[in-house]
Amino acid sequence: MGEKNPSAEGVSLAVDLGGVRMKNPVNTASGTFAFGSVFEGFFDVSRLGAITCKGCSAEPWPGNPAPRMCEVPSGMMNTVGLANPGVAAVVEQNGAYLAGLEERGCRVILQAAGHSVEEYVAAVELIEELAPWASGVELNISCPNIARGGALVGGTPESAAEVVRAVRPRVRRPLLVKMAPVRVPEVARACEAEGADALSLINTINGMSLDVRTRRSRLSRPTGGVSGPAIHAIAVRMVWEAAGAVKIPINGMGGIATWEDAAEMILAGATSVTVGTANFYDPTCAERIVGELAAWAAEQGVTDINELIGAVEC
Amino acid sequence: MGEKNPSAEGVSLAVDLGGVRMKNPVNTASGTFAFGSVFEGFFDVSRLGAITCKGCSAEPWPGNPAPRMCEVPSGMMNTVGLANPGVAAVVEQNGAYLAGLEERGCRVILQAAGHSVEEYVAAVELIEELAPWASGVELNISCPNIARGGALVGGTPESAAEVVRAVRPRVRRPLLVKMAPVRVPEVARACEAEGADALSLINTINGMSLDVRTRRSRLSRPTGGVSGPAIHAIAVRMVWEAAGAVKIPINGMGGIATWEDAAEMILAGATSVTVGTANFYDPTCAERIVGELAAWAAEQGVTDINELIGAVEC
Amino acid sequence: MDDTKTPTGLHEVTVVTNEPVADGLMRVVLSAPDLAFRLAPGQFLNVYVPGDASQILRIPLSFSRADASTGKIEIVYAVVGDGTRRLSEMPRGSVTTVVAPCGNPWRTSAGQGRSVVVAGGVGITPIVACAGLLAEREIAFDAVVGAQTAGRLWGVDALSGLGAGTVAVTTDDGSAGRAGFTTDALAELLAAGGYAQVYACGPEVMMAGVARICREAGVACQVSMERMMCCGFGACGTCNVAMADGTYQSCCKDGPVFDAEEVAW
Amino acid sequence: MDDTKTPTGLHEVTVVTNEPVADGLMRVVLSAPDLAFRLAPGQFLNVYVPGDASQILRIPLSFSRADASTGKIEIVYAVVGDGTRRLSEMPRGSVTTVVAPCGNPWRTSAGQGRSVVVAGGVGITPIVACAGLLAEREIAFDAVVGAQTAGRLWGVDALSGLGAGTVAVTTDDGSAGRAGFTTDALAELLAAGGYAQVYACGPEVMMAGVARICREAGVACQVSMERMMCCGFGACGTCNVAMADGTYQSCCKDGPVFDAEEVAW
Ligand SMILES: Cc1cc2nc3c(=O)[nH]c(=O)nc-3n(C[C@H](O)[C@H](O)[C@H](O)COP(=O)(O)OP(=O)(O)OC[C@H]3O[C@@H](n4cnc5c(N)ncnc54)[C@H](O)[C@@H]3O)c2cc1C
Ligand SMILES: Cc1cc2nc3c(=O)[nH]c(=O)nc-3n(C[C@H](O)[C@H](O)[C@H](O)COP(=O)(O)OP(=O)(O)OC[C@H]3O[C@@H](n4cnc5c(N)ncnc54)[C@H](O)[C@@H]3O)c2cc1C
Ligand SMILES: Cc1cc2nc3c(=O)[nH]c(=O)nc-3n(C[C@H](O)[C@H](O)[C@H](O)COP(=O)(O)O)c2cc1C
Ligand SMILES: Cc1cc2nc3c(=O)[nH]c(=O)nc-3n(C[C@H](O)[C@H](O)[C@H](O)COP(=O)(O)O)c2cc1C
Ligand code: FES
Ligand code: FES
Repeated sequence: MGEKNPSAEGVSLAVDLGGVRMKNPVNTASGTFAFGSVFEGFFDVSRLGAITCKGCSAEPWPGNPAPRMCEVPSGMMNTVGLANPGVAAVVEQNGAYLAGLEERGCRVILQAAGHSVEEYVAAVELIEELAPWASGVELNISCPNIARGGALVGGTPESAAEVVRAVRPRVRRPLLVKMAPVRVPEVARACEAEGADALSLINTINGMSLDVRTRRSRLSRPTGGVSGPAIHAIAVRMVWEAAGAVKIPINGMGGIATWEDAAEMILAGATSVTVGTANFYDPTCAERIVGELAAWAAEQGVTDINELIGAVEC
Repeated sequence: MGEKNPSAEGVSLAVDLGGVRMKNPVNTASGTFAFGSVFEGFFDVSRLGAITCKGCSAEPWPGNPAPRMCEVPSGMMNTVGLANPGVAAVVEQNGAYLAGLEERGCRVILQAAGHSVEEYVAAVELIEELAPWASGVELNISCPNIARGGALVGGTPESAAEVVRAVRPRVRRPLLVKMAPVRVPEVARACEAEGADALSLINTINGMSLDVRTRRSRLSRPTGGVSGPAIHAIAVRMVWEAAGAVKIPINGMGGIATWEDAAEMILAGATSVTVGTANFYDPTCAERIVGELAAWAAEQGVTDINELIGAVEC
Repeated sequence: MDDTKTPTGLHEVTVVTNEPVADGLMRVVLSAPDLAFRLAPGQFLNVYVPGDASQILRIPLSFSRADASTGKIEIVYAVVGDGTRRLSEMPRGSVTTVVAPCGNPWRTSAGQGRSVVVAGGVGITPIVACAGLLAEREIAFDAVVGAQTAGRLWGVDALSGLGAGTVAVTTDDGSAGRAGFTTDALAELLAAGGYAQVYACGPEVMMAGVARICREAGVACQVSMERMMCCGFGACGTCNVAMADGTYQSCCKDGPVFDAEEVAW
Repeated sequence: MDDTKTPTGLHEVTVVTNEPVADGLMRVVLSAPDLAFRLAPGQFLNVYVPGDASQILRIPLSFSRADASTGKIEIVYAVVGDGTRRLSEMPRGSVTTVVAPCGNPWRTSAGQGRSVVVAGGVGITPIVACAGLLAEREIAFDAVVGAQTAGRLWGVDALSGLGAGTVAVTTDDGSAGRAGFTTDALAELLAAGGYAQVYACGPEVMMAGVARICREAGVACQVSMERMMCCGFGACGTCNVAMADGTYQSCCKDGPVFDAEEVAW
């Protein structure tokens, strides 16, 4: 127990995620929080520092057939396939709620997805035009590049740099880049060099789960993305590597389900901590973590949570 | 239930792992089975197709201080640091038992570790000289290269190729390469091109676990290797990628604890299936899986387990 | 957001009874005074089963009865895997949480004509709820209940008790009722004529058959669909159902009750 | 392989009783007729606690008694985390497996002079086993038992019952015995002279103190060490203890009992 500041109320929780000014470090992960409103029955969503919306593209994408999910030990796998109705429909259906959420003090980050540099550009241009109220834009570079035979856009420093370079001048707000969990330090440096304001990581780790009786994938695709507590230790390591490789802030995620998980991410170097899969099974946990992080900071004897970012001693 | 061959007894389980002729596909993972003898109190070790011994180096290595392990959800992390008494002491202490195990029909694979190309060469030369009875040599390229600032020897196709190229001419027996879980298809192809007879994967995935009260790593090093069920789906995917990238056989491992886990690996393309962390908590599972795989093969209606290798339908 | 519905929230529930009702079938009664009155027949709950942290997700389960006056919710469920096995071991007094209400209820309309409810296997659970709704709205109905074998059959008494006209029973092996499928029995009923609506829940292949029979007979049909689910309230996008118009809808938010005509079977 | 020892194997055990003996301390008695007679005081078991597949590893636990004639094994353990909490909830009749015997026993020699056993906290478990061994070999001994506070104290009666001469009790807060540490009490005992051997188990900092006091007093000392462990039988290499000669030894295979002189404190 820290002596200096025994009361959680006295701790300043505000963080600056590359220009996205969050009143506390707790964010939600793209694709795990829809567009926020479905969580209002669980808690006052405006209590969060930010929410990140489901990735959306210029045109609607149907996504993959069912089954889109299966369970793995301490985690799950999904192959939603970035299903979304397109930026225009997203804004039409959710714009009023999301603009209101910004007014209620919770930052809204919209995520752009694409299968090619052109599609990313088209998506961010639509977001810039239709959603001026959003505080930040996140570029999901874990999408397959169709022109390159499905290789991950964010799979190499070169391909990551290419898309960030094309998108950066079109986004007048803070630009976050959501990285795939591969070649982390190299890709992180490439994104920083092209002007990313912050890095979000990790996205799901590609996995495969087979039904040994039917000899088929448990999903409608051969592979899917693993998320949840199973990947947490890997995610903390990647956040730590990224934080060591770049100067821009890190939006840390991967298997965060408790305040300890979130605190680990902060110690490893994350400026914001983002709840993903846990929203599905413990839908009130993101809000709970806000208060628990304050208590932890007080216990650690700091008055500002920023003092704990990257404060691992090793 | 397959009709063709309802009896597990009729199924041929023998597999050829790049020249290591195993009577059944079940192997044990380096560093999780010591040198075999400590498992004789649990079951007749010669029932296994092969065992892979703890990695050893030309000179003794003390390894890392305690604590060397911690638990993570559905898995564990270790930072043993390749502690070993050196090839000569390993052979002196275990040679008689291991040569006897070969005679009892279980293939013995010795593993060589190093921090530089020279150290790998020295280790395999000692193994060639002192342990002629072993059926195969596995090269663990997941070690840090001290000369390259600790970058993984197997972290890039180029550095992996370099060490395999240097070692290959010195090993007159089947040479397996134990890959790190990074850039799998590229590194796999590089190892194959340099003459590896088989690929073993995956090694542990680097992770980080912090005590948020002390702000320190739970291990004596900042990071450690995650193993166990938590990484299984990721491992199956990597085995599937490797099997698609090369023609040489794959020794598949990562979170195998049940026959279903092993069967998944076989369907994904593994010729042999290797039990690691599960040996610690379920020390009889490797032997149990031998019989259970035979029953599965019979149920699948095949008479030879080789028909199921890579037989995933997707 | 559809503001007319109770938003999905987190509710504490207590196990009142949890006992077998047939081979591999259990009935759990939960006490949930702040929830029971919010549930409409056809909706479902996403139930947390504590104990094994390696299974992170909740278990989606329909209910057969939700009694606003007693605050009790009855769920009949099949023990098929580890999660439902652990649920079956929760003793009286165990406390857990459910995410609810999830999804949309069965849709009946005032003055609706005679209906048929069709249940296959554990599809019986929301079908009993549907029968309760029909009874409450004084809509006459008959029932078809199918199971693999007599020992796994449950719900005939419940449906009779709710006022079903006839309850036709089918089993795959003929060990109870007639040997055959629910679809055979339904086809015969509809052939007699006079039905306005069919409600069905069971294996997808059964519901596809029911949908076809209803289309051919010109009778409206609603089905309650299942999908592998993470959240149950529209957050994850994993529960997609392919629609006849080529789009996907979400089983948990747009369903689980769909008009059979709209589904791509 | 040391062929004189029973090799470590897998044994089925059944819970006979499992009950609190002090604040946060439980005693479980296991029935294991094929194992109890193979255990020597100072060895340990690696216990599987079923239920939560997210915790994959077994829990290493010493025993306080192993009775060959009844086939019973007694373990006193502290509830410190999820694994031990789940162990504390295993009712009479639960069946599980243990990996055992693990490690090496306390070493006594025939005709050995008067000894002292020193237990800190839950270190009492192997110390009671040690006292049993001394009693059996008719070696006279005194005891020092320490706990944080009176409510967490256990083992005084057990040690007296085994024939301890004096049992000095210390608690951190003075709520039982004298306020202070076991090391203080031990130093006083040894100052009186006449002791041949000390056996200690407790927090590492306590054992380091015991080792220092013994060295200064010129009395032989054995300690039972703890490490985070995966396997308990030499398969994983994670349980290393730093030795005074600069090498590492394995806590599970070479220990857990070490000569205090050989450990790098
Ligand atoms: C809206 C909805 C309502 C449901 N209502 C009921 C009900 O009232 N009574 C009842 O017994 N069951 C119901 N189910 C199915 C129930 O959710 C699954 O049986 C349960 O999740 C299985 O969990 P498990 O851990 O025991 O099995 P697992 O080990 O997870 O799986 C065992 C088997 O069940 C199948 N299964 C798993 N999850 C689902 C799922 N979500 N939908 C369909 N099949 C699944 C698996 O494919 C597998 O074959 C419903 C499902 C949905 C989506
Ligand atoms: C050879 C040996 C003999 C032991 N004998 C006993 C005994 O007789 N009675 C008893 O109560 N305990 C004994 N322990 C300690 C016991 O193993 C741990 O308390 C137990 O594993 C904690 O499990 P958990 O899941 O409840 O706690 P966790 O949630 O895993 O951890 C809770 C706390 O316990 C500590 N801990 C976890 N594992 C160990 C470990 N292996 N050694 C030391 N500390 C650990 C952790 O660092 C943490 O602070 C022994 C340990 C060893 C190595
Ligand atoms: C069902 C599902 C859908 C997801 N959709 C997206 C997405 O649209 N865009 C994206 O960048 N990440 C997506 N993710 C990844 C998460 O945002 C997050 O990076 C990942 O799940 C790791 O965090 P977690 O372990 O806390 O879930 C999705 C994850 C899940 C489980
Ligand atoms: C304690 C421990 C020590 C290990 N030592 C080695 C080693 O010396 N050489 C090696 O190639 N892999 C080593 N590994 C990795 C395993 O061989 C295996 O590749 C990995 O653990 C994944 O399989 P699993 O999930 O079944 O354990 C070690 C793993 C563990 C847990
Ligand atoms: S289950 Fe999550 S959206 Fe339907
Ligand atoms: S615990 Fe595995 S070697 Fe000691």
